[in-house]
Amino acid sequence: MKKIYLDHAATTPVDKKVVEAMLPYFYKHYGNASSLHSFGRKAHEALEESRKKVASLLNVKEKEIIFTAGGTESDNIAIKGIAYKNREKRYTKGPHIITSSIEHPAVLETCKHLEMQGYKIKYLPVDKHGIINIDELEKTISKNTFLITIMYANNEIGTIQPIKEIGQIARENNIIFHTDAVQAIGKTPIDPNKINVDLLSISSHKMYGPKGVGALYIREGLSIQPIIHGGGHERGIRSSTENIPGIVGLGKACELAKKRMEKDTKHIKKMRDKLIKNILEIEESYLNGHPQKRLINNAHFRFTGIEGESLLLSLDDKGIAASTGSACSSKKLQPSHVLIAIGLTPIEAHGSLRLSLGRENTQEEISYVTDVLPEIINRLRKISPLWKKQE
Amino acid sequence: MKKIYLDHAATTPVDKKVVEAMLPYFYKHYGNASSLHSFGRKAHEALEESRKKVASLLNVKEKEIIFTAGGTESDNIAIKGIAYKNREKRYTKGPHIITSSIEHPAVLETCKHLEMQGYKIKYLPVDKHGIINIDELEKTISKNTFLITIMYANNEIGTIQPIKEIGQIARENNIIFHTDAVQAIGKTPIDPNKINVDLLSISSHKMYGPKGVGALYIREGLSIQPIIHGGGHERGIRSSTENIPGIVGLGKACELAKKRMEKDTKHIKKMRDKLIKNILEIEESYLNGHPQKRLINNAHFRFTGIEGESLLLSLDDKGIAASTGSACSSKKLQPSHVLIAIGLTPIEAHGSLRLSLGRENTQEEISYVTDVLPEIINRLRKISPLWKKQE
Amino acid sequence: MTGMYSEKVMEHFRKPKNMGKIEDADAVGTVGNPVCGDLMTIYIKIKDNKIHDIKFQTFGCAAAIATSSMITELAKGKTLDEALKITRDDVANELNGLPSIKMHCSNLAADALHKAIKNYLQKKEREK
Amino acid sequence: MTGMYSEKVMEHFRKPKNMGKIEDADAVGTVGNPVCGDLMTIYIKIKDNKIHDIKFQTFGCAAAIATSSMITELAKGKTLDEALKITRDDVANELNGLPSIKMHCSNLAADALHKAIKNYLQKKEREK
Ligand SMILES: Cc1ncc(COP(=O)(O)O)c(C=O)c1O
Ligand SMILES: Cc1ncc(COP(=O)(O)O)c(C=O)c1O
Repeated sequence: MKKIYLDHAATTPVDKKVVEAMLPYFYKHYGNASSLHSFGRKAHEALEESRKKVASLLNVKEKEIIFTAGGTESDNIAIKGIAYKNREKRYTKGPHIITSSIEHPAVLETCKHLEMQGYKIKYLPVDKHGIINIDELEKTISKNTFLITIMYANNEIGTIQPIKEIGQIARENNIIFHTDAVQAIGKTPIDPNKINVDLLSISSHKMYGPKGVGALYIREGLSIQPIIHGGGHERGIRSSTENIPGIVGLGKACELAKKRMEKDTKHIKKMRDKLIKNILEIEESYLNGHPQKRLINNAHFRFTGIEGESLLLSLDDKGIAASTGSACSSKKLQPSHVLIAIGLTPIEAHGSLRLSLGRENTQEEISYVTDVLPEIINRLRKISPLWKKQE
Repeated sequence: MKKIYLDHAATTPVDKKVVEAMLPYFYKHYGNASSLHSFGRKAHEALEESRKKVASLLNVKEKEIIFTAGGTESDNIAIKGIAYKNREKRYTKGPHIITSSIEHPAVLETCKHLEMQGYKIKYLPVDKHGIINIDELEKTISKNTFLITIMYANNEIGTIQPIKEIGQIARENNIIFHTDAVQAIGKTPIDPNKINVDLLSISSHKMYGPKGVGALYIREGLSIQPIIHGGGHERGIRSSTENIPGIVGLGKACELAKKRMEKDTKHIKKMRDKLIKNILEIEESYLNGHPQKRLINNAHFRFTGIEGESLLLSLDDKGIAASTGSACSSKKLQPSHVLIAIGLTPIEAHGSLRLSLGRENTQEEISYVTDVLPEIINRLRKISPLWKKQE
Repeated sequence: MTGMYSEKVMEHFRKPKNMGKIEDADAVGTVGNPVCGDLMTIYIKIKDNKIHDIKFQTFGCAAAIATSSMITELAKGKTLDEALKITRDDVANELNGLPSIKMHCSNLAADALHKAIKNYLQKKEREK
Repeated sequence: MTGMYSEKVMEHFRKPKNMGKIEDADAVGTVGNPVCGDLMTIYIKIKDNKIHDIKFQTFGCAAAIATSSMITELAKGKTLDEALKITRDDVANELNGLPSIKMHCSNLAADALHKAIKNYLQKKEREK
């Protein structure tokens, strides 16, 4: 059976060009980038070449990029790194950090951890589309607020926040602004200088690069306390022998993202819009998230009377890979905190489906999905005690 | 020019079989291991299959292995994870943690960081061969000592510590025992249960696996506080989308290590012993580290009147990749803390050369090195103001 | 929890037995927890103190649907006493096991059956 | 700092100029820091107030050897006044730059030369 992958928000396949770029660094140029000999120099060159590529995608300086082991680590370094620098502020009135209630666990759990250490955190609510209220953000700021961390785009429902306005407010109030751009990067042009962002998290495996690598943009002059200590790599912010093949992969993925962004966007958006149009023709189906301000590849639905896991496994039986929300959340059996935050009941939240598209999807695949989905929904509704219309 | 790689302590090439095992997880089974669909299940299976392989090399239970982003992170998680669990002990008389003065920076810098937070740390001195004094360890223990962290084998001079005795003492005193086995793993059979080790760090790229992956053995029942927060992966101890290709690579590397250990040891030790014998014929050359209790692949020398970097670059000009100690240290321009700890003067420490062998080295390569080295040393001694014999 | 469903679970999930409603049921048992996303209704018809017919409706994950299907198979034809003795573990075992994380939330079918039977017995009691 | 040496540095490191000792030197200048691992001795012979001959001995990294070699090239034939004006930066520039981390520790050649010249001038002073 042909497989159709529609879970690019969870992770993407690695682009062939990316793997090709990585391979020599396993076999041939396998040196440690800190070593003086030719193997080490080759590795070091690749490291700096990749840094250039990541910096170029963001239009920032090379020295403003450090490499990490993924989006989660980037988020942790950014938030804890700034929080620990402002340790003494804990004894003042808060909030010290302002975030949103729909952040990825990498941000939310980090904030909760800081809360236990005495930092006061404000979790801004969002409206029914998942957008924070800018006025409320402004009102929430206290003179002790030193960090705002709000994601660029949500990993479940795809909603894009008014990052530029948030950046403006942060700047006016002299507050450091971090954004988790893991889902947005490569899908829309992002320039931290234009949107007043001081720290920005990237993860390679969401943009056709390898898993286990990420990057953090840190505005020049901003000082950060490391959370991993050791040999002093990456300007002392992230010690450990540099993962050269992974970093080369991320660099290549950034290069491709920059080159292909326009073309990919057109292709993916067209498929996505068709998907949404056709699926919303199903009875009692709804789109979650913002109708316009959403990632180009995100389609997120909810179907009355349907439970997500059953829907996923039924789609899987037809060769279609999808998600009910963040893949991580599936371990917890809890309805998604994002869907609850936009006002869905737990039952509604459980009835949700995320289809996230990628550059190698085709129109034929999309047609197949919209052909197959109604039958599945019908079947599950027949078993469901919550589908009143059946008689 | 043919290149001869003798810097396996810095990092190893990735075994072809390892890369082959990884490749399908870039292109084909690229799912997120947390996802419910077939792509996710494939990834999850690979994750658990790899865990089995790592556990098998150590002869421990699968659930006692968690995957990390490398040796540095494993060390940080182990030490901070236990320290933060014993936070309140900081207010008691120390030492709270006992380590050695020749640890890798991943351990040393972590300990220094904890010191700033109020933990009292004892850095045990070592003898001229780099071995800690067991009696002194016993005397140093206080009733508030909760952690001993002493490396299995040193990354510069290759000296192997009396780990079993240390483990015995730790057990008798009810102290948790962590060992950084990054350099030892794969080179000698290690079974944490036989040596009373509670936590053990591994790094993939020192054992023919890919960079940017590691593992931490955590004895069943031992509770650890995470340092990276997020989606709750790896039993909540190390959140972030699992680096499946990397983890598959580490798993394969462990499988190969287990299978090849006997053969590799024989082959490498033979070359290493020849190397030592021939090089020590050079006038005023000395072996650093313990004559017997050393890693099978480590040869570490010191030549009167010679400075290490010049020696390295001269060897590099002949196609030979070597090191003056930990590659990391080369950034600091400081003489190696390990060589100072074994009693060398800074000038002596600067005159050191580490040759670390690997499974793909050949007898011919070793002969070439011992042919070429004396000329280089002669040349550098001619320039040197510290080589009195020249007239 | 991914990939941990037995083939038996997937079989019952894909082709559940006795699914639907019994319009003139003698008793109905509903259990569930909307937060976990599992809701289950069992309909029974009793004849000669035996479960003569049984059907279910379930909103929930594959495990919930499979346990519902399985309980109807296990209970059909059994006396009420026998049916009351069917445990959650029996259901899980018949399905060749369930992921441990699902044992608590999604293995509700035995409860729903017991509830239906108790409802039936109470009704009978009242009718006496 | 790896791979950051210019070709010029490597050239002077591989084939240093004026290396060795002058047995009957008019003056000698030694500088260095054993902790950093750099020690440098400059030998000079003076004729008509000019540097007639100059040699060096260096224990140190490639940068230290290259700067030593370069300074001998720069100083040879210069008057003492001219030679005293040669700076560390001049040496680094002539080598097409040095890694910034090496500017402090290994770029000692100018200091050694100045020291040798000062030693020479002091000796002359005393001889008056
Ligand atoms: C918005 C967002 N932030 C952070 C992460 C974490 O990235 P990683 O899995 O690379 O740690 C993810 C994906 O898992 C994400 O979607
Ligand atoms: C003994 C020892 N511990 C820890 C490490 C750190 O491992 P990694 O580079 O994978 O972070 C190394 C190597 O760099 C090492 O040799």
